[in-house]
Amino acid sequence: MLGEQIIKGMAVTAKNFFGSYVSKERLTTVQYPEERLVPKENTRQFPFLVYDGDDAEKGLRCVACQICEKECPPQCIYIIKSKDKKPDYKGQAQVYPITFDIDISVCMSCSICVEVCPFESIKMDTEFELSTDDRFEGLLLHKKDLAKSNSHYHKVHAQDAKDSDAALAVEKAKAEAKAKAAAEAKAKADAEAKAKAAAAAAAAPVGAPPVPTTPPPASPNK
Amino acid sequence: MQNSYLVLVLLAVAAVGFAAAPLALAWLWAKFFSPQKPGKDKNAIYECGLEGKGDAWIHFRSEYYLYGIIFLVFDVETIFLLPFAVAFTGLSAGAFVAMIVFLLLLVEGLVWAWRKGFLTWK
Amino acid sequence: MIDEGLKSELQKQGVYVTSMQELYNWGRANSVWPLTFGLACCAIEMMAASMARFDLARFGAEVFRPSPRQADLMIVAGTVTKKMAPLVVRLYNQMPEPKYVIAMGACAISGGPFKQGYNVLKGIDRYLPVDVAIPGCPPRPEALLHAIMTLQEKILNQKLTGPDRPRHLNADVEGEYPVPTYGPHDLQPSKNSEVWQPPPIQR
Amino acid sequence: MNAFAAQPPKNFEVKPKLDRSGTPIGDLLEISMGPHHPSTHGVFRMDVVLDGETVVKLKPVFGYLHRNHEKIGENISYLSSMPYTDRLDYFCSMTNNWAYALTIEKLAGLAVPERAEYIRVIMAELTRLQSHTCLVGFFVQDMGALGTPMMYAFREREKILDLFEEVSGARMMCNYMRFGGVRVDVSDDWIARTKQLVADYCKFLDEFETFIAENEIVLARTQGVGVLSRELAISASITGPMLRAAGVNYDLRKVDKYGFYSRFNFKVPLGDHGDVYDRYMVRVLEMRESIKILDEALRDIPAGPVMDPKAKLRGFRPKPGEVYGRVEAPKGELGFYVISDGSPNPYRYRIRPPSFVNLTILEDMCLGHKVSDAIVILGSVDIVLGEVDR
Amino acid sequence: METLEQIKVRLEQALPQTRLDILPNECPAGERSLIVESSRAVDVAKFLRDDSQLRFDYCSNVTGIDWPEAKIKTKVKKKVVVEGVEKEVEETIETLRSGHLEVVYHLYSMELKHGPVVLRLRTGNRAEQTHLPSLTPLWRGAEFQEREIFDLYGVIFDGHPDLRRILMWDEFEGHPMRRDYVAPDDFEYEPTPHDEVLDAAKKHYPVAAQPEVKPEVKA
Repeated sequence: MLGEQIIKGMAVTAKNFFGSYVSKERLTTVQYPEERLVPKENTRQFPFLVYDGDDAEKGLRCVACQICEKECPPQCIYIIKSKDKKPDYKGQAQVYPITFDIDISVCMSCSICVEVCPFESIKMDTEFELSTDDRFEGLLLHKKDLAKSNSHYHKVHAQDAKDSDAALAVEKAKAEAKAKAAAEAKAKADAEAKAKAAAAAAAAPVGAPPVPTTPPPASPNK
Repeated sequence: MQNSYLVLVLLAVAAVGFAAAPLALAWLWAKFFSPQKPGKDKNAIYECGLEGKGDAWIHFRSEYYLYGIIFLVFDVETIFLLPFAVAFTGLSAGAFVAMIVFLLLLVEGLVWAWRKGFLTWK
Repeated sequence: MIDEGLKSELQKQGVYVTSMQELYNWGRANSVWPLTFGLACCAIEMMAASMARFDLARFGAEVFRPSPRQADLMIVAGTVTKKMAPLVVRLYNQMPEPKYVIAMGACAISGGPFKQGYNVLKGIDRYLPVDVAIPGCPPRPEALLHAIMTLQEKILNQKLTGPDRPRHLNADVEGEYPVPTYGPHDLQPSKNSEVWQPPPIQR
Repeated sequence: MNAFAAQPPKNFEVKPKLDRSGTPIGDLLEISMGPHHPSTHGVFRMDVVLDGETVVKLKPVFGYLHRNHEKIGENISYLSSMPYTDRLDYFCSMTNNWAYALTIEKLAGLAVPERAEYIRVIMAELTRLQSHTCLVGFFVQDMGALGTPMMYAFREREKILDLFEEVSGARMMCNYMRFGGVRVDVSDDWIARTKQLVADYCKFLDEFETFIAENEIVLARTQGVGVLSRELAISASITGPMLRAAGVNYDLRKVDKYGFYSRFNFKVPLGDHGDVYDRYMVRVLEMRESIKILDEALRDIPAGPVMDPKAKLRGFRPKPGEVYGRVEAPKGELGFYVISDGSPNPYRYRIRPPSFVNLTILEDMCLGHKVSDAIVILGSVDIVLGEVDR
Repeated sequence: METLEQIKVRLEQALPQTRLDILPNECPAGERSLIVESSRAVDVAKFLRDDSQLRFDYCSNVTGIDWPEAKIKTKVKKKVVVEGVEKEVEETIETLRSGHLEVVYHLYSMELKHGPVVLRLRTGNRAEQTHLPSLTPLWRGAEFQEREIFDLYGVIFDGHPDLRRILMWDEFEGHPMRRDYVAPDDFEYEPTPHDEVLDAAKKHYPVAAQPEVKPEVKA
């Protein structure tokens, strides 16, 4: 019969239509402003800078190494380093960025800056409601708009945040161990130098000048 | 005021007035508040974003004329269907049959055109 | 204008009072008809926004009109190349007033990731006045819904008379934006200085 | 045989109709189905000359989305080009990533762990599913079924995009593969949900086929339309479902045996008329084959690392040399030809786009058909402008 | 499939006085290519397509490459007798590579399903001798890709059915993919400039407030 397949096709539409009254699974609409989709674990929209503690200025992890600025495919990060240094989480004195701008009207949210950052200081946020009518100033995020606390990072990417904290903890432990080892080595070297000086003084009055052994150079500790 | 035609005239005036009032308002608004600004591009023919090339005043093929005629027949038919649909409940069986015959006559015209091959473009 | 106190007072008694401008803007805000203007990947997210899951129809904007004559919102979704720019401006000119432009995606705002290309226009706001800009590459469908909501607020508090009424309502302003022509390496003129006034940058 | 002249079908010749007095009774109408057209799948333009309703000449015009992908690729490092490959064919970002990663692994001789190869096959087949589903939605919409089939197609596509977003972080622009493996491992919960999705997909495909496969209007509009002969298909370097619809058995998954495709048994559907209906049916059957591959791949995916530990992320400088790597993308053979001169940026970075080459014979297929058939034929070629204009 | 050398030998037998040499390629995949002189290119291609054992009926990829004039430093290991002791010395010799455009064809066989033969055609120089024979009459698939090479690189293909610009607009002058093409200057608003974009954007800064240059020059 001529129209038979068309009617079968319409039957499918009818089944779907009446099915939506019965099975929840057919209702796929997400009523956006009221209902929202839960952002997934790895969702990435625009980068943000992580800072520890509560003060954004002091706790900022970023050390302005500009690796992300070089590696960013569309070149949308702009960093100016500071002259003076401030201690970072490992206690080492590190440079920090004076200005850290990201032009999110160019950023393609590809998260390569997150992969190449060795200091776990830039992560991807899941905030996407950023439509503005101010195209110039509204879409150029400066350091103060980018800096967000570590707790925000935990809220947004729970699993990643735990891994990154663990990595930082290991890093810190290694740094302390090295610092302690360096301190002991220095202390041992001083003790030896004093003992050598005392032995040299004792041997000198005998008159036979021993071969001038150069005192062991104090082990240079960085 | 047993002159019953006056009611019809009032009804006609009210109907026309009801339709014309928003149009008049819009026209007044446009005249005083939003001035006309015709431009070269605004009035150009829309050609998928390009400038129109060649003009549309060419000799069209005659097959279009046949499509036009068949469409016209069915267009007029729908005009007749309107009062039929409005007064459908109050109609007697005879009127209903007359209307169905009218419809079938036109459908018969379409079937003839279809079989004759007018609808397939040569 | 009507003061709010009286208005809410009346509303309690079930009497709704509004001004012609509010009614006009309310009607236009909730039935914005976009022009199907999909250029690249953002067009797919625009289509996904108009499909079942992120329903654009709930904002009155799901009728995508192919011809500019019946559209009043142009969503520039995708990279505007220099070969396409004159056509975008011509289509914008052919749309009836009052019309709005949403620059969807990084490419439409500033050339986005393809900024360093020789054939890519660094943002459609060099030739057209952009009302709402959505960053993202591509922005999520919800971001487009959020942009439509921002546009609706913008339409709602638009003044129809007085000094800051929309551009097309005062007579002495030119009705059309000049359509650029193709030059040997770039478009002539390379930008419309009346629309494109970037702030000075200290770098 | 004059290979490059477009051969109209046999019973077609451009002969203006003459009335009794011998003067032609209809001029040729020149229209441009221009860049801004609802059914050209993006900013693609066809300058069509019509004799009444019949297409007499059809010249495609490109370049409206030429975003200089290759010039930008020459100025940035190898890794930085990976997110740009998502924007080539923006329906199949995983396959584009795989093609680029495959090429650079061939160039630098990197090994890929087994689990990463399995994940790549799974992601590529999921991309093929959602790309063909979208194609069928657009294809039927070009024929006039506005809205409804697209709603069904995008409803299923959203489920697959959720899986991509969970793993790679973005719905469409996954940027998921690296040279020597994949960026993020896949959780078991994700694998379970993918198995569930693949199982439901058969039900959806049956529902979709009752819609379209035997629908009279679809049959009338597509059978015998846009016929492509075997010899012309091979000579015009057509690849992908269009080629297999013309009856040529050439599928890179079987020819090149890249990835672990040799471990899965799946068949390659072939058409025999080469018309628009065969192309549609070949794609639907390919979706069913992809479901078979996905079942097997998801069942025996091994545990293990997903990234080759030796692979360096930054400062990647392959030795000077050149390589051409290709992958069976849903639209055809997607190839990357990279010449490296030892510096961190490639010297020449060329993409062989399947849709761009498949359009070579669009005029041959459309000659003699009606304007509305030209739209359906363009829909069956399945072009994506990001890849055509690069 | 035969190795490239066997194909070369059979080609030389079939077409006597053609100059063919093989370009080495050190990367692991090692696809070496066959450099063909442009005058005999069509015959070589026809042979590759119609020969019964080869049947290269599928021209997959046609690529244009721009090699500007450059000095190439090649490290050559030479045995040098130094004070009676024979020592191997690495010594870089400077060869000047003349600028030329190159078109590379990747040919496959759909019938016999075997791998790529890479043909390379080179033009005289980059200025006026940029004519090459078009292989579109042999493989219809090369038509659009050759038009793209004409548009972006400026190689004029003789025998091509309709050689027009395909990607750029018709009024465009010059060939943008060449390495010495200078893009037009539209850098008015560059919030995140680097290296050459910074220099280009600096011209648009307001003259009065000329900021101090970024503290250090980046690598």
